[in-house]
Amino acid sequence: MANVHQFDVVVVGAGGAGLMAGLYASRGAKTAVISKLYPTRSHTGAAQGGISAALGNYEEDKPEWHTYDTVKGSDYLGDQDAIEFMCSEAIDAVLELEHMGLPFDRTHEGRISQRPFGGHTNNETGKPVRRACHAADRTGHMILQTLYQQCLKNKVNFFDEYQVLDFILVNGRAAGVVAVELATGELHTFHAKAVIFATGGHGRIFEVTSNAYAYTGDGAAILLRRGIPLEDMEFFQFHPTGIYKLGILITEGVRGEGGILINGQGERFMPKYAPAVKDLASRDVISRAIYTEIREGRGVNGQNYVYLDVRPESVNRYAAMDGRTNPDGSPYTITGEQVLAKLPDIIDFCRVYLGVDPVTQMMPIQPTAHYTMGGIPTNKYGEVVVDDKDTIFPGLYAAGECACVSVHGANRLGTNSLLDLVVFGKHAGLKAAEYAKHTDFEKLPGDAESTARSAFDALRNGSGRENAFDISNELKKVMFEDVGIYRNEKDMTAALEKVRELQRRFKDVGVNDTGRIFNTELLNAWELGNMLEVAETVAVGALNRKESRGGHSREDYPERDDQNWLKHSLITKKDGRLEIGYKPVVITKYQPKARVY
Amino acid sequence: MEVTIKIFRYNPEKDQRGNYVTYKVEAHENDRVLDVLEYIKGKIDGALSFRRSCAHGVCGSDAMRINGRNMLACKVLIRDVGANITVEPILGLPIKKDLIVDMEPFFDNYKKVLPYFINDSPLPADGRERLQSPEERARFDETTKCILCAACTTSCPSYWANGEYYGPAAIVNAHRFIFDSRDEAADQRLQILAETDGIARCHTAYNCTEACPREIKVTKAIGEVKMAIMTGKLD
Amino acid sequence: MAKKSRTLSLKERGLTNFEAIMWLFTRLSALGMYALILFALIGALVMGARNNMNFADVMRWAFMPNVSHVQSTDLQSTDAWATPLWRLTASALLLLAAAHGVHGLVVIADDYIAGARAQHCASVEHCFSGCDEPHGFVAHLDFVNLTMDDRRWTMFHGLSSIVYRR
Amino acid sequence: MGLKRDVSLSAGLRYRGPAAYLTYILHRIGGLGMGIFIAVHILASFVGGRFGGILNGIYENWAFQIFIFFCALFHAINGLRITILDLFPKLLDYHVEAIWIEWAVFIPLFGVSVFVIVSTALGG
Ligand SMILES: Cc1cc2nc3c(=O)[nH]c(=O)nc-3n(C[C@H](O)[C@H](O)[C@H](O)COP(=O)(O)OP(=O)(O)OC[C@H]3O[C@@H](n4cnc5c(N)ncnc54)[C@H](O)[C@@H]3O)c2cc1C
Ligand code: HEM
Ligand code: SF4
Ligand code: F3S
Ligand code: FES
Repeated sequence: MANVHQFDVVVVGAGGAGLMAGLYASRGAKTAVISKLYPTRSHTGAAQGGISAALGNYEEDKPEWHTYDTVKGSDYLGDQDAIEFMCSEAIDAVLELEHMGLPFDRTHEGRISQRPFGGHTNNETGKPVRRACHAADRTGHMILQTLYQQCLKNKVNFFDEYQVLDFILVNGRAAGVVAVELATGELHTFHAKAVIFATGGHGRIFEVTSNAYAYTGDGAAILLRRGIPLEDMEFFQFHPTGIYKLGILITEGVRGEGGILINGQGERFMPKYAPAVKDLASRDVISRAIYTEIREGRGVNGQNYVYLDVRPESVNRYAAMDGRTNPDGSPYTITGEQVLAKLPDIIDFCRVYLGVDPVTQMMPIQPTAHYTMGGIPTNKYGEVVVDDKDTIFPGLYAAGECACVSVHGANRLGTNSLLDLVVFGKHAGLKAAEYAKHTDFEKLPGDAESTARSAFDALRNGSGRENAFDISNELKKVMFEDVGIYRNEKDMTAALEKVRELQRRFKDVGVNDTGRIFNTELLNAWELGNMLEVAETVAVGALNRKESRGGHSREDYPERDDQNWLKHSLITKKDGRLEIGYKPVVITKYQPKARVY
Repeated sequence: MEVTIKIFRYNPEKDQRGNYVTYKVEAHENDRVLDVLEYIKGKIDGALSFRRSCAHGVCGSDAMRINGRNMLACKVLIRDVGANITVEPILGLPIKKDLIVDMEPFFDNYKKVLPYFINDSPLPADGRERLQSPEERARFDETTKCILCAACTTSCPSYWANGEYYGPAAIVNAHRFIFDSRDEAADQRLQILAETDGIARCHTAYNCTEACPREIKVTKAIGEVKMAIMTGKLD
Repeated sequence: MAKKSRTLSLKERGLTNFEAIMWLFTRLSALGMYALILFALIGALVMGARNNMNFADVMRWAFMPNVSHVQSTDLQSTDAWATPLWRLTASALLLLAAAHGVHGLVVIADDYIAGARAQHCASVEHCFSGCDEPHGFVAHLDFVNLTMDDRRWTMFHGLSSIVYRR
Repeated sequence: MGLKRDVSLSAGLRYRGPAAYLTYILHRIGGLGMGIFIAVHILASFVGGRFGGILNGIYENWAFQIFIFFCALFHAINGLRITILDLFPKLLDYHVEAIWIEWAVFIPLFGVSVFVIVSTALGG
């Protein structure tokens, strides 16, 4: 064991959540941030639309409204204590980002500019409210850059391009992680008192996705193997507007700026599904609406897509019809230049990948797998909790998309994820540092690296009868088609069977590259193992939950069933089999009621 | 359509030097070059190594030389480059394996220009945001787009000649702070950039601007920094 | 949002660095040379060069308003060119061009020649000491600057030695 | 392990840069050409004698005159473009146009000069 490093706190992942945790942990403890990508390559950088906080820079807004919207958006599955906590911390969190230098767009008074986003409303009028603080359409990029810059300024220790393979636990407490250094292929053991997971989501298990190649669910899979449960894995968000076939995201900000959805017959169809907020309904509602249009034959040219229209003349026409106004009461209008200024990256994506200019043409879009609501169960301080009684696992923390606090419940509202990263990343960092201060290192087991090494050896020595690329594609296809936006017993049973078959076939995958240096083939194969593991939990969870709620819609159980299913599911792996348990939802102020937009 | 793609290969554990291997694959004209590389890696030679993550041009992982020019493999389609493609690693950084280069020298240069917000004055009394007008914000908008992909720096003849040159990416990131009305360390950054390995090494070759996948006017940003050093004016 | 219109002093903005100053000097000397060349060209034409010289010689005069250049053409008298005004113009142009050119060569040398490993070969003096007044003077000027900094000094040694790529 | 940072001149020259990259290369060649040859020329005049005569012979040669005139003219015109764009970075938005203008000025001027030099050489 040549490569052993000792840190009080080890953060796995350097996206928004990991950097925030690293920044705060390093103030109180010796901290390392380990990431399989250079920090600035993390997927937080892809986030476009904004980060929510009831700053009220344009119009009246309150954290309570934000809380209610989030609870409603979550289809009442979110834990209300955590949601309230997040929404009340939101204002300070966003201001703190500003103080760190984040270049938000500005109002004429010089304050942070805000835009409307799906599901965020003025609770009194029910009209959309401007709550999403934005930096053009690259808010996530600016958050990621700003946090990385602050980490450099504060001399946080980074281990870039180290991929974590295993979590070490001793006597039921965290003791560190094992990682492989990509550049040399060597294993390193990070001995730690506290470990924070912030590894992001697992959208790559679906065929059409807005997620990065790196989104393979490493953190969730590693902990699942180590006996930690995963919460609400059946809930996955499909974003309504991804670029047709490619899945690249077209931010909801487009609709925030007045864009509308048009079906193959040239009609605006959202008023049918959400009469009050129309194109700004919550994501699950719109994704289902689009799918319904397509299934009923109203896709464009009979294909699987509809149009998103942000051409100024359309925007202005429909804005006038809806009676939308500017804060000063004048009618809302937009020009081509304004579209360009507010959505430069979106325009660029459309031009590059579609050859379409959104200022003069409509964009072909289709729902795309977007966000992992479920994940590693934590409380509102980022501490991992392992059962229905919220028992804390000492020294283990999680934050960001890989965690399930749960503030997003069955469906996340746009802009709430970036907020989640910043708020819970910070608290996880603080808690971990505090914990480390009062704890001693557990003694490392002699064979800390053995599990990771044998996983690698198995892949290196696999028979090679199966090809990882094929398995991966088959997995993505079956997950997208049968465990996607609409789900039913029959298809999901078949899909689960397929996933398990792929897991068996995976045992015969062999890696050709025998080298150590940047053996990306080996690492990708290992990631595929994680995806298969995580996909199974998603399918099992979805098959088990016999109701429709938020992002989980079952054709055979189209109604929400609070009587039986107002509870979180917890999936645990025991002796290679998944077991399902449950945990109550925390309800404080808002009793569940029908969710209409 | 059939695409002929010639890729620079180098296996540090076997080869003394790099060589080129040609592959013929089926691809659609709307496929990204990255898709073709993924396909080759998946089906033909798993050892082919390159970096990638977001697959839509926002993470900066996959800058490489495609048909002799720096681009992001995920942001260029087959229809843009044609059916005969040459893919090589970016120039001017040590090559680790195939298309993977050592990014450390690049990030080291980036870190030299104090690429972080510095303002030690007290926060506004109400604890709210530091005010900034939309115009002041627009002043440095362009350079906030940088994703640190290194396409610019590794296209710069001055950087090829001399790795000590901080390079356009570092200057772009300095620009982002120098012209931010809220930042207070413009003078420190200008002093660093006025050093021997700073702006004086830029000879307006323009390769950087052409290479930037984020369409940042890199040369212009450098020009503005140069004039800030020459005149001392920060607007 | 009070607009802080700041102007930084030379030191605050780092314009004390040799390379940064020379960057500006290169541009300003370029403009200076343009002015002088234009002046010399007009002067030559006014003095009737059109009648006495061919096109190439006019150009040569414009770029190098140096009496010796007139001598080598078949003019009857070079007196008109030997006034203090033209001597001054010639010297100024030579001065600018030499400083500009020498610095330019140093920049190129710095790019393509590694200083530290260069052989100890013909030094600056060998290259320039044989020249007539202005040359020697300018070369010396730049030379003084060069010797101020170790790195540039060794670089200059490399200039006339083997080409070595870093 | 790994290949060293190694950018040979030829690898650099093969980079497919924009129009300004070509002018950058030519500007260097021009500056270098002038710098070296003017130095040698002066040296030759000073040394004099047979050796100097040979060197000066090269200078009088019309082909060489075309080369050195190319260096001087291109360097001067391109240098003016660089100077203007450098001192007014706002104009860098128009750098493509600037290069077109530059060639539009350079080509006729250089063409006429080459014609004059060649015809003088042939005639005289
Ligand atoms: C296209 C797109 C647009 C979005 N827009 C918005 C928006 O407008 N508003 C909003 O609120 N949310 C948005 N989201 C969601 C939000 O961006 C993400 O949920 C969030 O950025 C996740 O951050 P994170 O810190 O959890 O993970 P990431 O930023 O993805 O970071 C994960 C980190 O973990 C590391 N890692 C992973 N596995 C390992 C391993 N095995 N070993 C070591 N390191 C590892 C990675 O290297 C990376 O550094 C968007 C998401 C997408 C995809
Ligand atoms: C009107 C005349 C001239 C103009 C406008 C001019 C302009 C310039 C400019 C602007 C540069 C800077 C290039 C850069 O750093 O990007 C430069 C560089 C240079 N000049 Fe000149 N110059 C002129 C005459 C000369 C003369 C007479 C010589 C030779 C004695 C010369 C030699 C050089 C050299 C060697 C360089 C360095 C080239 C490089 O860095 O690429 N120049 N010139
Ligand atoms: S300036 Fe452009 S090319 Fe350079 S690193 Fe940034 S994004 Fe890449
Ligand atoms: S390519 Fe290099 S020389 Fe300057 S304009 Fe760009 S940094
Ligand atoms: S993969 Fe992210 S920029 Fe290409």
